[in-house]
Amino acid sequence: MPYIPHDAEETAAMLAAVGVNSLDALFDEIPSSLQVHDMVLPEGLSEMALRRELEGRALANAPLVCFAGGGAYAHHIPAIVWEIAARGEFYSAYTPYQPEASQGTLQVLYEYQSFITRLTGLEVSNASLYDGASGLAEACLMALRIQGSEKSILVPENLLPSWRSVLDTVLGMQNIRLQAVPYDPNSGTLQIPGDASDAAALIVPQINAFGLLESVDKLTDWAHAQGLLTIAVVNPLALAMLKAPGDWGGKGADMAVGEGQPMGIPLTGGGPYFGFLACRKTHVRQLPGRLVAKTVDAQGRTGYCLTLQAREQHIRRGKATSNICTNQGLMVTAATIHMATLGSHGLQETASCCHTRSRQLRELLAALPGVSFPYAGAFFHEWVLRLPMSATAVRDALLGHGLLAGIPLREWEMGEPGDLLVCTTELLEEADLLTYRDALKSVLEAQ
Amino acid sequence: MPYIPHDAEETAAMLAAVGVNSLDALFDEIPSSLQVHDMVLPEGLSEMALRRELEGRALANAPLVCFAGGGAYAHHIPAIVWEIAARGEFYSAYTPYQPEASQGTLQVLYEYQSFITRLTGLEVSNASLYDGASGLAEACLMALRIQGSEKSILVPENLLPSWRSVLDTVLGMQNIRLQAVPYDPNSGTLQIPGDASDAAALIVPQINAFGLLESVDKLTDWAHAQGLLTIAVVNPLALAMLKAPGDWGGKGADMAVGEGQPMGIPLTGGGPYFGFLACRKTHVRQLPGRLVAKTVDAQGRTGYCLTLQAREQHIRRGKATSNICTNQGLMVTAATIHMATLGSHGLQETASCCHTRSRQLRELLAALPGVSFPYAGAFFHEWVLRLPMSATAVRDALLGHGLLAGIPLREWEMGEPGDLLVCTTELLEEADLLTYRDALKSVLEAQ
Amino acid sequence: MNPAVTETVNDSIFAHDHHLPGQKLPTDIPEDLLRKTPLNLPNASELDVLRHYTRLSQKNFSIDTQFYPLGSCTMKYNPRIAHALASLPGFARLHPDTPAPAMQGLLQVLWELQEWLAAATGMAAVSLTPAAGAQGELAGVAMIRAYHLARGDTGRNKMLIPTAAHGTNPASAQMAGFEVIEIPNLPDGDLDMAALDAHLGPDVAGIMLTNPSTLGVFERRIAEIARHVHAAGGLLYYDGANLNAILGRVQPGQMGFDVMHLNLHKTFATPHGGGGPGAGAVAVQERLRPFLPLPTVLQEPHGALRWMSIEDLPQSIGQLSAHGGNIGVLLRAHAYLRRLGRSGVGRVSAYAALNANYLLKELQRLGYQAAFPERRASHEFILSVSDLHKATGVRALDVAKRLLDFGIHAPTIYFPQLVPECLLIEPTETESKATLDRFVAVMAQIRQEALEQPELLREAPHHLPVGRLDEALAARKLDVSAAPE
Amino acid sequence: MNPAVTETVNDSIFAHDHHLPGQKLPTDIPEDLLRKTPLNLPNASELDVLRHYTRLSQKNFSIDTQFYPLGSCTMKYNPRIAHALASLPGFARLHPDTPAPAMQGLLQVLWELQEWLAAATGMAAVSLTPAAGAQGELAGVAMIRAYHLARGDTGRNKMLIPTAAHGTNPASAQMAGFEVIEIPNLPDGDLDMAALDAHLGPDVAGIMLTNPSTLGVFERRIAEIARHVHAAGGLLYYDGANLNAILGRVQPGQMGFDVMHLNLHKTFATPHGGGGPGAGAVAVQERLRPFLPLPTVLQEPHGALRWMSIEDLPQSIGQLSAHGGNIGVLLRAHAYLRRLGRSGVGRVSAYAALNANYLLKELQRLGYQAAFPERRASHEFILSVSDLHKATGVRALDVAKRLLDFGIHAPTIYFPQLVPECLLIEPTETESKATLDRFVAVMAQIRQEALEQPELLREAPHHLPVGRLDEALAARKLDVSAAPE
Repeated sequence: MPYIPHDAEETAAMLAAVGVNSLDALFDEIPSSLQVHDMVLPEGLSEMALRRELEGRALANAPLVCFAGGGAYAHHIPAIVWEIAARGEFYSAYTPYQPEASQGTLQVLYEYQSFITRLTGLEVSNASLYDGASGLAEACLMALRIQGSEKSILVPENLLPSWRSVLDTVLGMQNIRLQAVPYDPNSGTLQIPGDASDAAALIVPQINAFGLLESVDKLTDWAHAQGLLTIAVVNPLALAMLKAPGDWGGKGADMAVGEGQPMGIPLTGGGPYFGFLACRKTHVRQLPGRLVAKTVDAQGRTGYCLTLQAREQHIRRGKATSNICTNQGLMVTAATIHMATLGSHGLQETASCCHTRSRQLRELLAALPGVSFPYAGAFFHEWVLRLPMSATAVRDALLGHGLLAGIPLREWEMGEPGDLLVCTTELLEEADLLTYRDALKSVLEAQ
Repeated sequence: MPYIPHDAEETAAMLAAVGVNSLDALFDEIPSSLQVHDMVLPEGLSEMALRRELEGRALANAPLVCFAGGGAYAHHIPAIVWEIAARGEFYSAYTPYQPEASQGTLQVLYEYQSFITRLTGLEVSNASLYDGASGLAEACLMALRIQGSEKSILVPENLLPSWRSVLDTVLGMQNIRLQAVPYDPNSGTLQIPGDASDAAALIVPQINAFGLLESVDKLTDWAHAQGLLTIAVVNPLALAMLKAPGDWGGKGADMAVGEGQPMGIPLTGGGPYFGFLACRKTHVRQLPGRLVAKTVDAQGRTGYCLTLQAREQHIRRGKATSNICTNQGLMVTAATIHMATLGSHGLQETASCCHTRSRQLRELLAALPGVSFPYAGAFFHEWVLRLPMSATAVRDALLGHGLLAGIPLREWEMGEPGDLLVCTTELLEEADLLTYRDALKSVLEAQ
Repeated sequence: MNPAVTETVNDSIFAHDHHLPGQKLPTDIPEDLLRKTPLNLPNASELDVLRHYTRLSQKNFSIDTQFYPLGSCTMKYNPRIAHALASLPGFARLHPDTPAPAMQGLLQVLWELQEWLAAATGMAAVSLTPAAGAQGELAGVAMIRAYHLARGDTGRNKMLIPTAAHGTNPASAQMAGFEVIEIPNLPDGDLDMAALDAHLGPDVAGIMLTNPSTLGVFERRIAEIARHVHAAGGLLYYDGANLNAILGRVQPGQMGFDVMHLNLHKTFATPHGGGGPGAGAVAVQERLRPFLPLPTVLQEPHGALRWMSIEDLPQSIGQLSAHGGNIGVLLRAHAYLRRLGRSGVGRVSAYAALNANYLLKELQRLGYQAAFPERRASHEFILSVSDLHKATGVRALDVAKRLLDFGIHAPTIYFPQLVPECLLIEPTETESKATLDRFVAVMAQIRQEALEQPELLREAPHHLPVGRLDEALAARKLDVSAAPE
Repeated sequence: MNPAVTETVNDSIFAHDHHLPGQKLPTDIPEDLLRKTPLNLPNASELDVLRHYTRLSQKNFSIDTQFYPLGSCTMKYNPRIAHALASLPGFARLHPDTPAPAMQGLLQVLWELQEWLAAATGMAAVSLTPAAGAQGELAGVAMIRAYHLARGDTGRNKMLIPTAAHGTNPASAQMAGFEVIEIPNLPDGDLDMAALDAHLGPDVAGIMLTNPSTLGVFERRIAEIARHVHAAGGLLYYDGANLNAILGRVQPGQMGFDVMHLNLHKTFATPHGGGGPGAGAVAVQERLRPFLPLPTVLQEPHGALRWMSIEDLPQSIGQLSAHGGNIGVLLRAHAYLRRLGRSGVGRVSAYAALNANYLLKELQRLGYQAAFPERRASHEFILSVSDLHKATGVRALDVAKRLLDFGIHAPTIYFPQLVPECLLIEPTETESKATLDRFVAVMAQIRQEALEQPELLREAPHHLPVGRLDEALAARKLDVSAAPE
């Protein structure tokens, strides 16, 4: 019996100790009318057969050199990261409700919080949310609690559309209004919003959905002048190069939220990733999710424990700052090890390489006839390429060359039919850029 | 600097503490004429680039469904085996010379020794040798020590030829004579040797190079009647089904040696595997290699330590039972976990499945025109197929069908040109057998 | 012994020497967008990082190293094969925006998992996207909300929830815009039907229940409850936290539930990872199918698989995260289910119940008091140590901390809140009798210690890396991140 | 806490439920060849097996968890990427009898490693097949034997070996059929040239040396030694155990050695695995190339790679194991070398020497006595605690055991035997200054403890899973396997 240790003899002895004569008898309080008759599940496989079947499924996903980004990025993950994170002691532990028996996980979370505060330039980080998009929804709810209710949120139209969808879902349940902040169609970057009445906060995406960098200082200062909070949406790897939200404008952003996936988390078709959320210390009691603090035991030894649990659902129930319970602990463990392994220097070098590659590829493609770049502004590692034919058709054709060429913006209902969002990371070698150029050239010529 | 933690500042501080002003100065006792000028090595790669390069090399080895055996066998290895064996605490520990700090490794080795004694039916097992073949050479030297010098060894001609080569190398250095024991060309199994004068021991391979089972009782009894020791050469997985060497004949074999690879060790092109060697307790002081014993500390707590180290080179130097020092510790750790995971039932079921598959394939192939089976005797999971054309040509043609069809006996300078040694294990599903049959049929028909 | 890595900064070398190839262009990003504050993360060697986190790991209790009978959390064995398979490059390197034809292998896995979960729960349709149980609850109650609104039934703004429910239930209902009404339990553990009936009405959207309840007993009148709620126009939500108790034996769909979530990280053996990631798939009856959260996987008539979009499901409550959910967790749950198969699934609840009832009997034999002594335990049960507390001052907390000294994780304590000084114990089906017997022996010793030297318990744990931590100090002098040097 | 698995047999279930598919035929193997004695291995659950061995692992010291300055063993960091790459299915599932065209990827790796090791050692050719250092030594001295015999020089049956050499040297020479002659060292650590010259003659096959020697100092007159030995018709064997001291800086080939082995599990950072597997590649000058052990990898003129056979190398000493050697270890060494590259290789010896000399100076500052105070340390050095022993009765063994209490593995003790009460300390280049400084602080405390409370050391260790074990009892009442129940 897979994963069940009892043999017949042991089962009999235990049934006797309970005082029943069959396993079925243990369910004698359940009305027989409710017992299952048919349940269409396949029969079990041995581990060996399971491995063969799933290896076949894995091979049925085409291995592609990845030029797609859009919120999920292909990066190198040092071998030690998951080697350690997947150790049974981390992998199979529960939420650290008994701190004395969970100092490993707790210290890791404390270090994670420290690393996030240093990346974002803010004072407090929680111990993770589900992903960047749901994290942004939590940040909006937090801003509304801080500002008092009956308010709306200013949401840029160049926020990643999947993130906007999540805001619609979560904030829509509480009838919170989302006011669109339009972008300049020529530059692709945000215009200063006209009206801020009724709004609790302005979301500022640095990087936006076109891969462009925004004038974060100006936007932050405007928001503060209007009495709004600023919620920075950031890529943690880019923060090794870009200004920390805590330094935006005169007073700094109030919250920073983002998708943690670039920090050591494999792509895995879309998850599990993790959302990070950092804020000012003054707002810590409105922060959703778990928080770890350093403390001492009776002998004065340093230890770590969960803190301010009165914010959370298992204590506060319906009045909690969020319903979140299980978060993304193991992902954060990996991310912490990843950040510690690379260190400041490694993260900076990686960010710089991503940026360099992006400029190199753009230069290479600029030489192809018929292609253009609709937006001229600064970018980190992702930009829009405008093709003289359907971007979807080009993307599909390049699959045959072993390339995932990018994301057609029309799949997001944005941009022109020829717009393809192209991303480069440090994983790409110069030869890959040339392959991309040549393959694209041949597809365009075959048209 | 990969894997070196010192920065420039730290390096300078340490040089100052030593009292020199450069790293070069640390080598001032070495004549400058000996210092290297040129050394043609490539420049280093980042971990990322290294991974890409080596993944490419791994893909340059064709993935083949494996019907080859000949001393190395494709088996399923449960996921937990290497997950645990590769934990840093096992993976990066040294030989357990400080037992108090090595109880993990030591208890594993004690359990390993226990498992091997149960498989072989002998009383003592060492903690491993390099591989089966070199283990057999050590067993021969051990037999010669037990019997007194000036003796020879009786070596069957149907022993795996690579094993015979190792005996030639190792025993040849000490001018020990290897007397060939011929096999019956019709049955493929051993004839009772004619002459035993001057011999210390008879080697009995159960299974032999043709995959056939020998009459081990008769051979063992004959050897004992001649005053020889019997050295059993066995496959540990087959021992789940076949008679244990300790039960061979009236008195049992005196030593059992074998290749441990089928017990959870990946094929990896030929190694690292491990050799096991078991013997009677009376001969323990002639045993080569490490041995772990159970003992107690001052408080009476059970603990484990290396024992009888006076047999070994680090104590006994030139008079040791062998020069072996580093053995195959990690392989034995994996094998122990493998055996504990499968247990008696799992090993028996695996052995039975290997055997069944072998019979099924033989039946399928028997229906093909022109093929035959030169040997009719009992086998475990491997047998000789006689083809109407070059076995090497067939083997090469079947690579194109994704199959490693077996080992042409002519590569071993045995058998007929059409003889192919074919092995099946539990990894093969019935569909694989049909694929083999159909692919072979098409190759034979295309001839 | 292990200073935090943040305290051992070694500033001038690369831990991970990328040697990134290629020309470094001077950046063209405007100066005012570049980082100002130096990034102050440690630059330690790979060995120092490895050693630090390896040693930290050893300070954790985990299923792989300790018995972990944490009630309501279903800490069962997490098969390692599931981790190995989910980590295959063909899955791990797959970008979420890969077109469907290039990811049929993954979609096949997810499609099967949807089908199997529907079969296991007796429901019509499944969406795998919720990232955890609480997000599943949110999706579930949002579907109930959407259902009523779609029918023009706009006055249903109340959600009924038993007093003893998991905290996420009221929190999720609240987050979905509902007012929460608590329904008490009777002394025998079953729901107070009279209280339920008193609250049912045209303003009630539904009720959230788990069965077996958080009291560790099966809600025997579930069919009657379903009839009453449905008659009043409400829907029934099933909190899947306790599904391990009935897996393969009773289906929520058959009990009358309309919508539910499954905690794949409990019942389906995916790892808890020190606090996640989980996966909180939702399953619904046919009438709620139009409201399922996106994305889910659709099989086209010709067999090809693709993600469903809002065009396919225009009434969907929408998207809960940026991509498809915690795919890696779903891969693990799929592997577990595929390994178990129909008969394995049936054994889960049978042996979970056997282990729980055996343990309950053995602990009662020692003198421990069951909260519901007349009832059969489900997969877990509640003890109260009120008697010990009165006799010796020893509290449930002290018993819990003392267990840690014996290398056993503490049960859940002080939940459900209505049982004083309670321990909620869930052994799970993957523990052997030998492990349970050792737990019983330790509990016997602890009971004796409580009577003879209660201070030993009150000062426990004694043998862990730290003693009982000052949690009040932690909240008062809030130190939640290490200041950069 | 952890009874041996052999003591917790659970007899009637499958830990690993194969559910092997297909028809089970009744066996056709004759009854008298089938197993008689029941196979009595434990049948425990997968969780119980996992938990047992995971907890056992936590009882080990290892590089990944502790500083491990074990002299002569080069316990450096074993990069995890090497393990990940060697475990790729393209390597791990490769059958050794795969035809060369279907294994060019592996052969390419091995070919490059041969070339790189030749370059790093200043030798002409390499065979990777020896499974460990001792097997490399055996191959090496066998090649010396074969060389003399091939020239008809049949009287050379003696091998010269320094008294302080590693035990494997005489054992290997003996196993290859040589008589061993010991050559003493001078008080300054260098070899006694007069003694050497006295033994050189037509019966001497060669000399086995390591440089730096086992005394932790560089043999300064190595060029002179080589001249003398060669002039007498002998060959020089280099024991690569100490190669880490000179890697990238001095080549054995340039020092005059004719043949050598490399311990890839020391210098090239492959794991020790609790006692192996290692890899003991041999490298030779041109004149010994015909005698290399088989197989090695050959590059054909058109670039294809294949294994060499006895037809290619008819004078080969032969095969040492059934297949190509410890390929998985070779893959790891290749990855390490490829990662380091030319400049990384040069840094290995530089920082190994820096760490050793720094540690020596700091420990001398505390009052510890160096065995060769006038000499520069190589990558390791010897302390003698004879002074402490005289003053307090504390022995090197006691210092070693006490170090364990501080979470530091003991250095090698009582080797080389000619230095009384010695500790042989090798920090390796992968340890940080912070780690060395902590070791110094602990050694300071231990020195003080030795003077003030020597019994604390004599009874150490105090904080490990077991105290000092009764090794005499172990040998006397030999219990080397658990009896079946």
